[in-house]
Amino acid sequence: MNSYLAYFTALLLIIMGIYAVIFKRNLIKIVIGVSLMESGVNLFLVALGYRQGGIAPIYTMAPRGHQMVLPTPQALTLTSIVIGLATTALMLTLSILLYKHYKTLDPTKIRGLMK
Amino acid sequence: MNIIDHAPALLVAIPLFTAFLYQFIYYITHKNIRYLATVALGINWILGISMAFHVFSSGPISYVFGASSPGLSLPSGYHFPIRIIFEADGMSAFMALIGTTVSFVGALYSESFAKRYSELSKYFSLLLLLTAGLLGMVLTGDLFNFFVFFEITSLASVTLAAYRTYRKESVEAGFKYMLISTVSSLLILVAVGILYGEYGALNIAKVASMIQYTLLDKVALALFVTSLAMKAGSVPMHFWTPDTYGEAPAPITAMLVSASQASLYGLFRVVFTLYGLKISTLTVGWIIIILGVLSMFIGVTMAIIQKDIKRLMAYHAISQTGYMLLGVGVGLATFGTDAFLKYGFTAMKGGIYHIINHAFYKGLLFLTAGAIFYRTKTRNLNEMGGLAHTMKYTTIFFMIGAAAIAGLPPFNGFASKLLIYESVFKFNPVLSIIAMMVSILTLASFVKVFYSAFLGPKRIKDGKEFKEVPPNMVIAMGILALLIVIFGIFPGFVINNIVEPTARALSSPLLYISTILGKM
Amino acid sequence: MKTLVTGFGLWNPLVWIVAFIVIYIGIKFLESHGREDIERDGDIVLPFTSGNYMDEEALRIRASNVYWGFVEAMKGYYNTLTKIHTGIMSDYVYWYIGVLVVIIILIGVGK
Amino acid sequence: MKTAYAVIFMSILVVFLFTAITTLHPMGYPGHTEMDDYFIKNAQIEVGANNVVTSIVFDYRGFDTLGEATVLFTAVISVVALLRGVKKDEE
Amino acid sequence: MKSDMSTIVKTVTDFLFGFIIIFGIYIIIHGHLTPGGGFQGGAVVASGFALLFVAFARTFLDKKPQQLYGLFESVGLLIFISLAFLGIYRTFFYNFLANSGGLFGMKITQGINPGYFNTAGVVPLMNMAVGFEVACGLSLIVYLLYRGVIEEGEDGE
Amino acid sequence: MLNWVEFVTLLIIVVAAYFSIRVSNLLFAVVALAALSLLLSLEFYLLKAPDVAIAEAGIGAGLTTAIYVLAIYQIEKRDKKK
Repeated sequence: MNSYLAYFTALLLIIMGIYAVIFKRNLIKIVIGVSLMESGVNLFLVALGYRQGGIAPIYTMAPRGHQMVLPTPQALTLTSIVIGLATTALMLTLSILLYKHYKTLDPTKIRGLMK
Repeated sequence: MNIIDHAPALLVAIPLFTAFLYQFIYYITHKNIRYLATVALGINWILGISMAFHVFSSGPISYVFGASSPGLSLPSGYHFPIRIIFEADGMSAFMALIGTTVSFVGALYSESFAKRYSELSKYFSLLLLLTAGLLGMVLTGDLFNFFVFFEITSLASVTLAAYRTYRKESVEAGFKYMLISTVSSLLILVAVGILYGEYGALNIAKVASMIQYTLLDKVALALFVTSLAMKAGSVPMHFWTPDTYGEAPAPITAMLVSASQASLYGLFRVVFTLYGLKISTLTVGWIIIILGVLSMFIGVTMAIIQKDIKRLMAYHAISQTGYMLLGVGVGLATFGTDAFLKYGFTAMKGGIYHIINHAFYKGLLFLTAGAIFYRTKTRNLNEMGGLAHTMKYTTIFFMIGAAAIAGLPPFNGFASKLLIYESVFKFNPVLSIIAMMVSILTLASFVKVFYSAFLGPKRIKDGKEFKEVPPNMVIAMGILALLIVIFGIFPGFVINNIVEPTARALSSPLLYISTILGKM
Repeated sequence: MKTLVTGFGLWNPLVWIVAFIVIYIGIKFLESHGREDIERDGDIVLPFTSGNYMDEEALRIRASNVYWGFVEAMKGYYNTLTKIHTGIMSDYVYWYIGVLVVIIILIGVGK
Repeated sequence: MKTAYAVIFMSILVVFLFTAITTLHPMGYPGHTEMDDYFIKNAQIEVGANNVVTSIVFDYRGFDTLGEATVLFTAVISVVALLRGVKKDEE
Repeated sequence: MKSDMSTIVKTVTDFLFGFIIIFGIYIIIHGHLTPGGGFQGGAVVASGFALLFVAFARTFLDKKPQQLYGLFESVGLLIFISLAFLGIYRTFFYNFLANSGGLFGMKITQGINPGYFNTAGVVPLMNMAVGFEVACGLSLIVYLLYRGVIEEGEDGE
Repeated sequence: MLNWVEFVTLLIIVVAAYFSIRVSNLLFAVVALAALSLLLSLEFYLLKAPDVAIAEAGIGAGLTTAIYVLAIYQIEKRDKKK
């Protein structure tokens, strides 16, 4: 059971993020939900690459006689972290602009397109 | 160095390089920067056409980034690809053909249309990034790379949709699109992670050759199908489509149609190639068919009651996406049986032919809507009228586009719809009848647009008549109109030389796999 | 200008265009044999508005009213449909997750 | 009503995802590692970098990194474009 | 928040800023030997700049550093994509400097070693280009969010 | 074998996530998110991914928090002006 703990945590974070996106009535909270989902996905990816008893995949001054953990998920996670920052920045900018126009952060009141 | 060998990489690298160059040049000069995008995308267009015909005539090509030669997909002595590989088979080349054409037209049109926006260099940079994103999505042969380009496309299109920040509706549409596309892209990343965890590979061909269709694979498939169908704008996940299409500037909307189709491509690639060897075709085929029928019907009925011209067209985009899903879904549902050879393959050809037709005529229609907006400053159909008196070219182009989308002969929409009707009728007559009914309703709603925007007495606003739009906008619309007419008059030629290789490539996953992994 | 063979029938745009031209000429031919004393742009085409003068703008049917009858007939359908289109961004994600769950069940439970 | 449906949806999602994930290899014992073993074995010789992750990020999967940098670039010019002062006569 | 912080904050920031920048640059240029690289180092440098904005708000808001950041960001990216383009005589992203014996081209054997700086071909160069881009880009985002929306009628760029 | 450090880290991550959703004060929620990022960075380090740990600490805990705080500050500034 313990060996699946990190997977479960990651999925739990994703589900909590989805919960926040659907039920929270505040744009910033929705963005926080998206951030939670990103954290969950990152944790999931890194957990995929872990190898029991492995060392970090860096040869500089590495201890001898150990296996290394898988490096590919780490590279993917790096990419995904930076992408997460980019999306967060863009969403926050858009919510600032929405607040400027609508004077509210409540998504149920931001319905200008429906007339 | 053969330029065709490098075409898959260059198709993405040229727009990216130009996008970065825009920000650099912006700090040196402000003059004439509008034309750079058109030139770069024109080169891209030529490259796209030549690559497509090369692929159609002599089979798929792959491009390995960072290897010592472009075709060297496997390191010596190993049986798995390790680098990022672009693979242009018939389907990818076909989508690249669409993407390059529409992006060139969009850039040409933007030269005049976007002239009034401030920070013009940002606009053109984003346009180029959107192009690079959608071309990357269709060319890539790597799952994670697909996700990265998916994000580039989302971010660029969000900003372009929200570009007119002084309109509150624009910003709202941008945020909504951003939210749903971020959530869906994260779930795609989960699916990619699941596949990586199971098979230790990211290359589509490699994963396809190993796939088992376990419970975990099924979950990943569901995540892929839902996310990509959502991005393609299928009902009931279509709510963002009218918002975003309606609020984006017209040339961007024309490109967003292609971006949606790139997601549609992703959906087809996942079900046909990635899972193609093991999938339960009937279940997934029927899921796609049901999504398609819902999209067709609800899209068109919602379109009839709209009074905003671009929202109306956006609902039609949803409804036309349904035709593609229906055609290819029937192909998938019969995949691997005798029925596939009898009518399933024809249905797939119809669906694929409809993709290129839709990209062109819906692009043209959005551009004419933009031309109307450019002069009248309104998108409300109730406030328009009498434009046929002065905007003659726009009227003609609109008529061509409307006739094509409604499936009137001899335009291209008729040819693809004919293929879909007749083959789907063999599969299930009810579906075919619904498709025909939708076509009639489409015609009805475009008659409404034509009547209320172009007919009627001449209108005068602020003491001026509405003049024809500037020449490069007319040329941009003219290119698409010409393509529509050609595709309509020579359907046999197009089917044999473009659509058939594409459908064949899509329906043969083994060819895709063996291009990377060699003969197994 | 090849013929498009669908596997069930065929369609040739050339034949269609020729047929179109022939029919067009036929109609023009019939038309030329009709009466010539009817004025096309005279008062005869204006609708009767109880003798009141109304300007041409006011007589025009607005875009929202073009398919009034159709929309009225399908009122129940459209009421449900517009109720679904709330325009709230959380609902977009809600529908997305709903469809995701349905598809997971369909694919996961099926073989 | 909507809340009830959403809760049902999410619980089904939770059930499916959690049952599915238990069929994945346990954490720490990955199944197929051919690609990663190739990187660990050959990255130093082919690229020359001691840090295997960096050699993947910039060499083997360099194109992803270009895409990543492009996403960041897109975000930056998006923020610049969205927060710009808009002239009233732009319409 | 157009007021500046107190003198203590300013002095501490002055002191810290140098350390943060040097630490960031170290992470960037040793990316191919130790944990880190362009993205991580760029983020560290950008957080140094973020600190600077908070402490010296007025100076920065008056000077409008936006142009400079935008220019440098595009320069970083152009260098990155050009390095990728230079390998196109083989393929896009071909590592043309690795194991060539010249700049960053030292050959190493497989195994554990103390880390030689002159290795890895274009990887350190790309690290620097990306570090440059990320630092400027993130600083620009922070600066713009600090400044906020320019109102209509206010003086734009 | 139960690894207690990891278990506690993951537990606090979930608790931080719960707080970042439940707390009504936006600044507290952002602080909870920053704490989550820091612990996530620790977890990455425990999973032998120092590259990702540095990135998460710098970007996730540092800059993302700064951006959130600045965005909330912008919104509150507009609130006051109104």
